[in-house]
Amino acid sequence: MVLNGLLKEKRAVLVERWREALFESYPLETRQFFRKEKDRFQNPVAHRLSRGIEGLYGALLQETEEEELKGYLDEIIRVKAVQDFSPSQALAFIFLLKGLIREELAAELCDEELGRQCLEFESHIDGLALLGFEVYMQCREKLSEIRIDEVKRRVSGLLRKAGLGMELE
Amino acid sequence: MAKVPTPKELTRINYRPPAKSWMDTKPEFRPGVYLNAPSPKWLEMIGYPYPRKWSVPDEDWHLPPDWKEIILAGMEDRLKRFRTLKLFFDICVRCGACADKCHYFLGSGDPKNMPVLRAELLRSVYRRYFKTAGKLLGEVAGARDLTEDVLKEWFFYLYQCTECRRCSLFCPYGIDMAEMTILGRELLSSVGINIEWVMASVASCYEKVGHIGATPHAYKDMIDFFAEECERITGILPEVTYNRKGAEILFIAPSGDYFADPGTYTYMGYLLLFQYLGLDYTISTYAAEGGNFGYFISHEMGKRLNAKFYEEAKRLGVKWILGGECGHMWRVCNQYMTTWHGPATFLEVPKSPITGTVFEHAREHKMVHICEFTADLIHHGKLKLDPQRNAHLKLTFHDSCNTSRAMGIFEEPRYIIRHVLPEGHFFEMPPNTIREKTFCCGSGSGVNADEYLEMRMRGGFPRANAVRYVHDKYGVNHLGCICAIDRAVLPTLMAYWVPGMEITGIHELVGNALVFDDEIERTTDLRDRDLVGVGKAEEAEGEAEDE
Amino acid sequence: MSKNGDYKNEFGYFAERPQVASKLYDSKYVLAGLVIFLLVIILPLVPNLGKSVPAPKPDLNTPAIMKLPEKERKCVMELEYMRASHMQLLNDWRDQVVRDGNREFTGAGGKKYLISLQNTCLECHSNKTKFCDQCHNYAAVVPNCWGCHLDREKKQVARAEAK
Amino acid sequence: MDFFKRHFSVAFLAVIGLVVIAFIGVKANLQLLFGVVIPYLAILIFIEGLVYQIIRWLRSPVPFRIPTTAGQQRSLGWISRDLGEKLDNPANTMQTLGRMALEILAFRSLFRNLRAELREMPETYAGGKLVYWSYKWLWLGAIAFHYAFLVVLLRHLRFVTEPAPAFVNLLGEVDGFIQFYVPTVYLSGIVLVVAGLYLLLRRIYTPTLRYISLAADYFPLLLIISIATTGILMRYFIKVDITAVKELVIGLATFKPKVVPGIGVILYIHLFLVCVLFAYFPFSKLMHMPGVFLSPTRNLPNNNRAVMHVNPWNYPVKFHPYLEHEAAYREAMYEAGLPVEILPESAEKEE
Repeated sequence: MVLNGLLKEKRAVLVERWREALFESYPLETRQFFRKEKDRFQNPVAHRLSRGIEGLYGALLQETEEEELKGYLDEIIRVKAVQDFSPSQALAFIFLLKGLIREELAAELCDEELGRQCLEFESHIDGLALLGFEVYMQCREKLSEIRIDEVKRRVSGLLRKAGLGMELE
Repeated sequence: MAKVPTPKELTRINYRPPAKSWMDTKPEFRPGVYLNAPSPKWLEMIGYPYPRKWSVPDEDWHLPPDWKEIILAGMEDRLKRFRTLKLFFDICVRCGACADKCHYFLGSGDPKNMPVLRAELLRSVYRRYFKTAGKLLGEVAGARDLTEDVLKEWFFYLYQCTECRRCSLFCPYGIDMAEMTILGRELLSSVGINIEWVMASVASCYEKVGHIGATPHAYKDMIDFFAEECERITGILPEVTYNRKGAEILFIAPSGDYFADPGTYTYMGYLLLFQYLGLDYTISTYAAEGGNFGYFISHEMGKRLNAKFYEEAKRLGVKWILGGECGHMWRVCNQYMTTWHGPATFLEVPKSPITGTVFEHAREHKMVHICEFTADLIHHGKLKLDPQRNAHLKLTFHDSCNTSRAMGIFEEPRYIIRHVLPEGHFFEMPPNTIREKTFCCGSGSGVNADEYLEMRMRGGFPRANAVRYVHDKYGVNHLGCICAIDRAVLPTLMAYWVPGMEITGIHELVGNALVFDDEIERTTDLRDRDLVGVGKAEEAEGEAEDE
Repeated sequence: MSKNGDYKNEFGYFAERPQVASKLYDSKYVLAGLVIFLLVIILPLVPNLGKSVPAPKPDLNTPAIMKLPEKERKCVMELEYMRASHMQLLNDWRDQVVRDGNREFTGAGGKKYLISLQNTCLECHSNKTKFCDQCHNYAAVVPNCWGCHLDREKKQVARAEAK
Repeated sequence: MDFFKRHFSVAFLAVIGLVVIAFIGVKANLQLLFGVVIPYLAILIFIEGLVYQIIRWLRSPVPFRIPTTAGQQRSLGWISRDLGEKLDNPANTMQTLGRMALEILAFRSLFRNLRAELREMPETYAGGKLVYWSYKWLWLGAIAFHYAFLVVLLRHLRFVTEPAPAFVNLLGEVDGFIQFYVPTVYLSGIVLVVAGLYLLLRRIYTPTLRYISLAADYFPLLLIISIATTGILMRYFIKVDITAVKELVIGLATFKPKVVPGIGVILYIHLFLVCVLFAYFPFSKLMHMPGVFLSPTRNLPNNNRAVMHVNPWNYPVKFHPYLEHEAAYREAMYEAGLPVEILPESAEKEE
């Protein structure tokens, strides 16, 4: 588990760079605001994205339940799912971690054993991306679902009156 | 090798290229982020100009040939009529204090959602046609021509402003984006550009009963049904009268409270309270809509809808008017109504028939907010309340933008909450997200259409984020509010961002807590949910039987 | 006010809607404010309005200067330099004496002077009020020289004691 | 050239151009133009422009009372409002005046900024703590800039008055209390330059601000910084004959203008930039100075329900009258037991 140790060591740098890479998808004006504003209430998007990135990185380094991973993915993808991002754009950030690790650990990865471990770790990232698709879909489905719910709720009084309310719920 | 974009390229896709200036970027109308164009019939119903079939994503919006002259003449006219517009156009120093105060900017990250820039979209045209420097120097003076693209941009961004006035609070000159948004939307209306969701509501409200466009008898049926529901749960059947002449008080609530959950439960709360007091009140099928979507598109349309209040009060011969829990209704009532139609000499200064309190602060307006009314009752000890019936709630309170920044009603609802909830069940959200600094629900000012869902989720995110904080930290499970639009849209917002949060009006809680002398033993709240203690007891009984 | 008017609607700009009266709204308060503002601007000018306020002429008729032959009546530096920068010179002098112990100054004409406010400057310009103070007052300048340096009479006393 | 560069360079070159014009003008012996004609012209434009713009504003009424409320309203007597709430949600004229004073003298609204930060505190139960702190850099920069400007302006009264009023001398003493250098360094000048630079740099380096800033935002800042810089240069480094300067200026102030020979060119550059600032004032965003007094969201009390606000162009509107409403539904309303003004035909038949 040498790679794991290295990744833990480089945690601060890699998390920071990964977050930066994620922020890259926003306009320049916004990016600066995301970086500068530390208030979690005045800057909810950046707060949520950072939380997700940190959680994901930590989770990747250890045995983590699928649900927990999805939770961290959700922090990021739920935001992106309602902003102007296509699915590929919304999920691309996951793959960026591969490149960042290769860059950060370029020297160490010449070692054959480490290289092999790295490939293994990268397939973990691929797995994470697959989970990401599920989360993205869940968010989009949630949107359709709440859209329908909202329309229903608009006349729910009437439905309730007609004795249909319970069935619909 | 196959030509596929790399992840890096994908994240770097500049969905709004920042390298260009704001003058050169155009909005992209994707489903989910624009509001539908109205069908012509609504415009015809209220006599609005240029009713026609058109569609937002189309290149051609079928504008009238002289649209530019109309807009500019309209702008000139409004500059003459509103000092606010002139002043707000002239004195902005672009200090940026407002930039990060807009919930749409915070949630979407679109720089044009900074209020200063949203205003600049209008201001740049003002400079080009009404200021010498702009006429002579053009772009360098921050001026630009009025083109169809500019018009489309106005449409896109003026409907991404919910007129919540949070920016105005932080502006050193009090520049009010809401004012400019309304006037901008008026200009758009003058060439027939408005939205289905608002125009349908306005036209329906104009000729029928409320935004939903019900008939008077359907409206009566609905409220009678609430009364029956009250009886089923509490054993008390509230007596409701409609259009009754000679009643002391006319009660007007927003339509959200009588058609859409969870507002309906708030309405049941109103009915129970009035029954408890034996209040001499009536409900009108004519002035049946407290909300006012007209105000969202023009000052005049706001007045046309609002006119029904005093007209009906006069016809019925009531003494004063009581208003329900609603946000923009109270903005209109507080800041516009007396100016539009007043003074209402045919009414009397409101006086609570129960406590004798004279509402001096409403002496010209003759209309009282139900939270003021109820808080006064509680203060005088006129209500017997059992807070334990709300023990299944852990509540946080969302101040609605309109009642916060255009009225200042903060203490009344909190006072009621403290008396209808058991101690320790009320939690405030962080201070920079409540009271005058409250975040908008993201769907105010008539943009709560379902086709606009994605955009609304962005706009409501800052609010949801603060709710999530108290949800995670204290296990808060209910979000209280005194606004019908809040009650309509916050359930949706919460379902996406903070699953597990329910939305409730304050008078629903009052209805739960009110103890009638002759009521049946209550086992559920107004929503048919088991009360704390009751459900468990039943379970225990059930288990005993099983044994 | 809300009766059914016989008009089209707000978008019929040109005829139906009453025109906004051409008057100044809230003019009472705002114009009063404006007048106060203009008065505040003008107020400081009022006392001297229309008067000519000539700059004072420094008096050079001290006994020490009068004693000198006409062509030797020159200051340590050029007149123009002294007018604009005498405070700079005095500052430099102070630094030289206090920090380097240097008491010698070579003037514009190559002539050597003792660096001393009291013994060199005030030797000639013994009339402080008519030389220094006059202009300082005119320009509302309060130099901090006099906090330490004494004026003429006291200086003579000090000298007498030293002897 | 992108938007920012275009707008910044226009402003920058304009200021440089002004300096060059003054320099060349004095070298060409146009002292009369730069020392007398232009200052008079500038003041004339300033006053006329100011009056014109304010009258232009006054021509439009304030149709509605729309104060932004930032505190508890005045409602029930027993709901207490502290002084802060009275000032943030004024209910009468006195409170409104208080609010305006606070806004104008202390920049109340800018001061409102508050931020919360989650500090990592692993030792605590929650692993972090929410810390509130004020984010008031903009407020500090703005208030330093404006007050420094005011002090500098007042100090300059010594050039137009003879004798200078006592408070000007006092102000100079306070301003120079550190008693450093000869002539004593005035703090206000330094604060003005530093605060001005801060305001300029944040405009350039904050991407959001750079995105929204126009030439009209850079120009006044650059102009004021240049004015302060030439002033400081003149006071401490490139000296001019101060007596002569006063003679020139007071000549202007007493309407007995005359060209005083022997004043360095730096004074004319300084004076010309000031003149441009004054002449530019009424046609620019600098009008926020009088504008802040007129802002309807700040200068009106929130008492619309108690005191009628009249809109001079409040015209009658077309609304849907009750009888039309009833006519559309009369039968159904009657059947549903709703009271009606006029009985439907079916009801009459029954009788």
